[in-house]
Amino acid sequence: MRPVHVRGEVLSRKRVGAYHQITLIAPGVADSARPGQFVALAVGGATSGLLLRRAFAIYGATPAGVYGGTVQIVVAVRGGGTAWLASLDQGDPVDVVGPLGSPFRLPARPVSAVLVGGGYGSAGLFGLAQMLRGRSCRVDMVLGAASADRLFGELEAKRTAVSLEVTTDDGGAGRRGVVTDVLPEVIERAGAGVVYACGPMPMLRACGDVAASYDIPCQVAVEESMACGIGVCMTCVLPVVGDDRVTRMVRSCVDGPVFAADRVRWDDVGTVPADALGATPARAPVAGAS
Amino acid sequence: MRPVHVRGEVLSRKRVGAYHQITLIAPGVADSARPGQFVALAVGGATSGLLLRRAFAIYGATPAGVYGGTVQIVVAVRGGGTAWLASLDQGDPVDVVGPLGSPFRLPARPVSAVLVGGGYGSAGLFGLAQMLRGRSCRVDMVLGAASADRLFGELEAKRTAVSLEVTTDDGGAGRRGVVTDVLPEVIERAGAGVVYACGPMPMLRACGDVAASYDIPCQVAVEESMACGIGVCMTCVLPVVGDDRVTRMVRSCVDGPVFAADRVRWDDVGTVPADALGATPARAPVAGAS
Amino acid sequence: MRAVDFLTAPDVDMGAALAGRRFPNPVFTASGCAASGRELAQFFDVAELGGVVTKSVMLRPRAGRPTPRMAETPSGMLNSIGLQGPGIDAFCSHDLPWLVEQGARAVVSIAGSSVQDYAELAGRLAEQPGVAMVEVNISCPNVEDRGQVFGCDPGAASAVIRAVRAEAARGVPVFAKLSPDVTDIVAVARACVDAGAHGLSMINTLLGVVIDTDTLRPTLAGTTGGLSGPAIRPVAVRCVWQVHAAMPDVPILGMGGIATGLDALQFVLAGASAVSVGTAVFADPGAPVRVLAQLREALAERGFPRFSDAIGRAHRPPDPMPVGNENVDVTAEEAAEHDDAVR
Amino acid sequence: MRAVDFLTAPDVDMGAALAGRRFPNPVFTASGCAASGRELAQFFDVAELGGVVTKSVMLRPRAGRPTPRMAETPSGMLNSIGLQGPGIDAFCSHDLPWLVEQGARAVVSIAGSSVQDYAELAGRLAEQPGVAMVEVNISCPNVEDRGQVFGCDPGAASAVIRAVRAEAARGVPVFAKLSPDVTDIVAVARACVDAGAHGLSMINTLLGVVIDTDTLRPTLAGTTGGLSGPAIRPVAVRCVWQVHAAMPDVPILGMGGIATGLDALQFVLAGASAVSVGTAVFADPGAPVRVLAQLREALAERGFPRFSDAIGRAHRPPDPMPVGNENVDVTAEEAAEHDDAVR
Ligand SMILES: Cc1cc2nc3c(=O)[nH]c(=O)nc-3n(C[C@H](O)[C@H](O)[C@H](O)COP(=O)(O)OP(=O)(O)OC[C@H]3O[C@@H](n4cnc5c(N)ncnc54)[C@H](O)[C@@H]3O)c2cc1C
Ligand SMILES: Cc1cc2nc3c(=O)[nH]c(=O)nc-3n(C[C@H](O)[C@H](O)[C@H](O)COP(=O)(O)OP(=O)(O)OC[C@H]3O[C@@H](n4cnc5c(N)ncnc54)[C@H](O)[C@@H]3O)c2cc1C
Ligand SMILES: Cc1cc2nc3c(=O)[nH]c(=O)nc-3n(C[C@H](O)[C@H](O)[C@H](O)COP(=O)(O)O)c2cc1C
Ligand SMILES: Cc1cc2nc3c(=O)[nH]c(=O)nc-3n(C[C@H](O)[C@H](O)[C@H](O)COP(=O)(O)O)c2cc1C
Ligand code: FES
Ligand code: FES
Repeated sequence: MRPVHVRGEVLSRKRVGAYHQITLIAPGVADSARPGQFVALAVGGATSGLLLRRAFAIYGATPAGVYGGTVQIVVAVRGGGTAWLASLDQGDPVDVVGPLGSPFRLPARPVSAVLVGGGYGSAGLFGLAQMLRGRSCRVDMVLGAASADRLFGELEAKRTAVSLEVTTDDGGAGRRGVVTDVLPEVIERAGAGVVYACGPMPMLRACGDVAASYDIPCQVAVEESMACGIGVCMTCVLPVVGDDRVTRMVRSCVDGPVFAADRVRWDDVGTVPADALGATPARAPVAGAS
Repeated sequence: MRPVHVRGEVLSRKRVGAYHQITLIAPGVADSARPGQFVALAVGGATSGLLLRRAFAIYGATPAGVYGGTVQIVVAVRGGGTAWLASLDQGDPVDVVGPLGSPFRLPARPVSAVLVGGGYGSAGLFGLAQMLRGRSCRVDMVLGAASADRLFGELEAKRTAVSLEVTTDDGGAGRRGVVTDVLPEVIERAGAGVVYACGPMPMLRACGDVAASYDIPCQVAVEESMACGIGVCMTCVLPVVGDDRVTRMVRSCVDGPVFAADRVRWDDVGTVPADALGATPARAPVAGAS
Repeated sequence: MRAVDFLTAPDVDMGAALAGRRFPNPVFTASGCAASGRELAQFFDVAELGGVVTKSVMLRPRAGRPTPRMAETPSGMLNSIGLQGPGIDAFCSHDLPWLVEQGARAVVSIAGSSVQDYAELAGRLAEQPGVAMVEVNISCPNVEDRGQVFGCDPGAASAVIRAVRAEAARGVPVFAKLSPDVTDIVAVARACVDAGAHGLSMINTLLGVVIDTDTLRPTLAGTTGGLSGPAIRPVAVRCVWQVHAAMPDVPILGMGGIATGLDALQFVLAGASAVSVGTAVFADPGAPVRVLAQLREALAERGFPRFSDAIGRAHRPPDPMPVGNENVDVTAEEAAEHDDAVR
Repeated sequence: MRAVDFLTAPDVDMGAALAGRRFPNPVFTASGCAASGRELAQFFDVAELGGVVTKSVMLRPRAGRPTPRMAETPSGMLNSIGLQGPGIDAFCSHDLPWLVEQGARAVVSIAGSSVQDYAELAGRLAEQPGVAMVEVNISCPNVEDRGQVFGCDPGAASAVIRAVRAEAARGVPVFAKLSPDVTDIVAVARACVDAGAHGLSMINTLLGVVIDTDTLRPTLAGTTGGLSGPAIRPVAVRCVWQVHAAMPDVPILGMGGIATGLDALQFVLAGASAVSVGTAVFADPGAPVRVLAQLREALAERGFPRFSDAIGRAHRPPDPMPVGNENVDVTAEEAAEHDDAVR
């Protein structure tokens, strides 16, 4: 699972709804990639004023083959970096580091699993779905988005999952509402023993709550702003409770992005809880702060 | 001659020897462009960390036509900005400001003219050659470069000029040597009344010296590092003697790039001569320096 | 459907005031990045701007530094012009009247080698009609003798400002232009205000050096130069933030790396009452008018009916329901979260 | 044809010395940009570097600042981590031994809230084997109370260094890491050297603010952050230039925006005896080893048989004929021109 740093190349890029699905030739990245991990791409080319890499969940990974390994990602244009990625053509070089992060944990024994994806968040779930099925797990899926064009992978989900529920905020596709409106019935119908979720933070939290109400575990992949993506800078932290019940500010890039939903202190994300290890008393003067 | 600022587009790019010849669709730029002027291009695209425009002599300019006006330039790859330009494909956007700078001054009456181009410097001379011929001037050309691949426009020069002499430092094409080795004989053969030169600074100076020895005027287009290209920043100055015999630090972007060779104080380029208007006594303390 | 009048860019009142002097809008050029406006008039009408801040003028004509005077740096540039200019006489007979003729508001930047120089310059300008404001450049980072930088010492800065105020025309605001190259910019700002500055321009460039790895020598003939452009924007916004926090009633002309309307908005939210667009002009000669249009649009989108409502806004926790903004929904929870972040 | 042995990269002696301590080469990581080396070991052998400078460690475990802790800026970034870390005990039992085991040279950065803290930290480290050097972080720009910044006051800086020197192990160099956010960096540098610092690391980040134009509030939870990356490189090179000019015998560990071998060479020519690669690691996890290879190559191309020959080279006029360099031809005229530029 050691990440590699390679100069990759765009094999293809196509629009899928509001997104760009990009396949990158990136030898070595796919070899050890596991569901829930991500790649970090340099953006802007040689003259770029954008310093930091951009993180994208691995949607697909093909270790060998004619191209010596490819990875697929799904990109939503947000700012300058993603706009640049969305402008790439076949053959354009892309600098890739990956696979990064801790993958989803897999059930030790076959169990029924519900996979919940919000927006492009579903991209990170298809590799997981495949792997779960390979382990004889029943897989049901729930996809939600603001609008129909922001759903990703509906067709693939239909093929992959035993059942698929779709929700949109505006009712443009599937049921009007949010994923947690339908999650309880899917869990019940499937007799689910675990929930996996990937999408915006409020959705992850809500999925965790639903899973908790059924007393089943929920694994979530969070998306925190990252400077390095490899664990050296400490920008991507959030308060997570450890096995020892101690809250620590843990790095979502290496200790995550996958966490057990019931370990994340959702109320305190964006703060340092007073009881976190090493929390300084509020408003106390500190000597340095880098 | 008022410059315009347009979002242009690459119509074509092709390699010519060591250079890239690029035709840009840039409506309005060609309309008033005159020989010796230049365009300033933004480089690096939307995410660029390269702040400043790059200057390129106008090689060709077609005011009207299907594309609403095009300009041609010849680019030698030097650093990040020119490398970016050399990577552009047809249809790629390029932000253009031009035409900029003072053009070559034209003879009032028909006269025999020798045009001397060093490296890509010849690019700026073809428009001039055409205009001179249109005014019934005899045109002879001298092209020089370090090596054969760094010559530009040999064929076109052959078609355009009454005679063409070629020199290369390594003897790879034409005569081994530099342009001023052959300039005297060309001047004599042509009975030249004026010399125009475009190329590296030492060449311009040497051409000016040769012209002076024949007591004929020499117009040169200099290439000073420029931040703004439009006359507002004062980075591009060199010491030039005015009609009043006073030396001033003049802007090569608006007062040039074309100067009379005998007005440029070649020895003092890169310095502020002590007798220049406003020169501060050496090493005297000064209050501010922006 | 109910008819709703949404706030659009043309509705936004862009009027700006600096120390009582009113300007049609808050976007200015920056000293040394627009000469005296004439060259930019090829690209837009200079009267469309809040004002044109002219290149710092000295008592006598000045040839400036040798070349190279410029080095490009990542998202920035270093300059070492050495205050090349025509001197106050030529400026007053040639440049200033032209600006007045265009209907532009001339903000005249002055620079001197001694307190006396500054006083004389201010006196000369007091005789001239059409000076909308005086900007006192006490902060040149690329001087050859660092000890000579007025703006790096509260005492020297205050002496200059006092001398200028004594000579300047009544009713013409005097702004002190600060250098960021100081340990405590609030202290310098306070010294200037105490000495009579009506407001503060900030920031001037940061002192920098680039080494040419081919010649193995500094790239600039003058060794050091002033760093400007987007690279320095976070430092500039920080300076505006700190000074506005300390002296919320002192107007600030903010600058340093502004290239877009949203960049300008950062300065305004941090506490600037107006902004200057400097280095961005080199990349885009129309940058000042573009920034103005983008700022207007950005204010409309955020529900600010008046530009002035946005000044210093980032120092206050968000309103539970921002004025006139239909799109933003701030919950009590989010507001509390932001409150927490205020220190 | 005559056989000529051209100088190639493998020939260059990259050995570096900092205050008598020898390192195999002059390329280090930067504090806070490499954690304690473990994560980077996935990408390269940390023993290949001159040294690994660890994240500043404090006496006790520390959770740091709330998020957001980062904002990207043009060619740079702002960070406000708040010195999150495990504390000196965990560091000494967990991180330091790992580095020693790898055969890496551990440069331990320490940070405290009081002079006493620093002294205790230095004392703790004095007991540990395998500490190659101590870097004293007295220069944190993103403190909540600006008055608390030791590095912005020569007196406070010198008190810290004196205390550290009193406790530190003999033979282990102590470097003071300076902040650029001061009026006179030479004064702070001198105070540190007078107090016993064997050398100086510079620069730490510049204090900056970014305003989020959507929330209308500062982007960072802690409001201010430290600006790093190529954007600040000219400021960093200037600091190194000034301090080396004032104290040519004091070794400098230079940093600030180094992303390539030529960037590193700028620092060396300006006077650095070694360099740290910081933010560039975020863009390229292998940056330190790449920079090392590029620097070696650049030295060979320029005819430097020894890295140490390049230190401070930009302060001297070019040699009439650079040692071992076949490609550069400096005429007397050019040399004279360069001489002129020296002030
Ligand atoms: C683990 C992980 C997985 C992700 N997977 C995907 C994916 O599969 N598809 C997809 O479209 N996006 C994904 N994102 C979000 C994606 O990284 C951001 O949209 C992208 O960084 C924005 O870059 P920009 O230059 O377009 O936007 P800007 O807003 O201009 O970015 C400015 C800075 O903020 C950071 N940033 C901005 N938004 C985010 C964000 N949401 N998360 C993290 N950093 C951010 C950027 O990295 C950059 O440093 C993922 C993020 C993380 C952390
Ligand atoms: C009036 C004029 C006309 C020119 N015409 C041509 C032409 O027809 N064809 C051509 O190939 N080149 C021409 N040049 C030179 C061209 O502008 C530079 O090669 C180019 O700016 C280098 O950019 P870069 O990013 O590739 O190089 P870098 O070296 O990375 O550039 C760094 C900085 O230095 C400046 N700079 C570097 N070299 C020069 C130079 N020689 N002159 C001016 N500024 C420089 C750049 O503008 C930039 O700000 C001309 C320059 C001027 C001033
Ligand atoms: C080429 C150049 C010349 C400058 N000349 C002056 C000057 O004469 N007086 C002055 O007060 N500031 C001068 N400045 C500083 C700018 O006015 C401005 O404060 C600084 O560049 C930061 O803004 P910017 O990043 O938008 O350029 C100059 C800046 C540049 C780039
Ligand atoms: C995320 C981050 C954390 C940092 N933490 C520390 C620190 O703990 N101690 C310290 O002395 N410097 C710290 N620094 C400053 C760097 O060591 C370095 O001095 C600065 O970033 C300039 O170098 P660069 O541009 O190469 O990053 C930190 C910088 C960054 C970007
Ligand atoms: S992004 Fe740097 S530690 Fe996670
Ligand atoms: S390049 Fe700005 S004045 Fe000539």
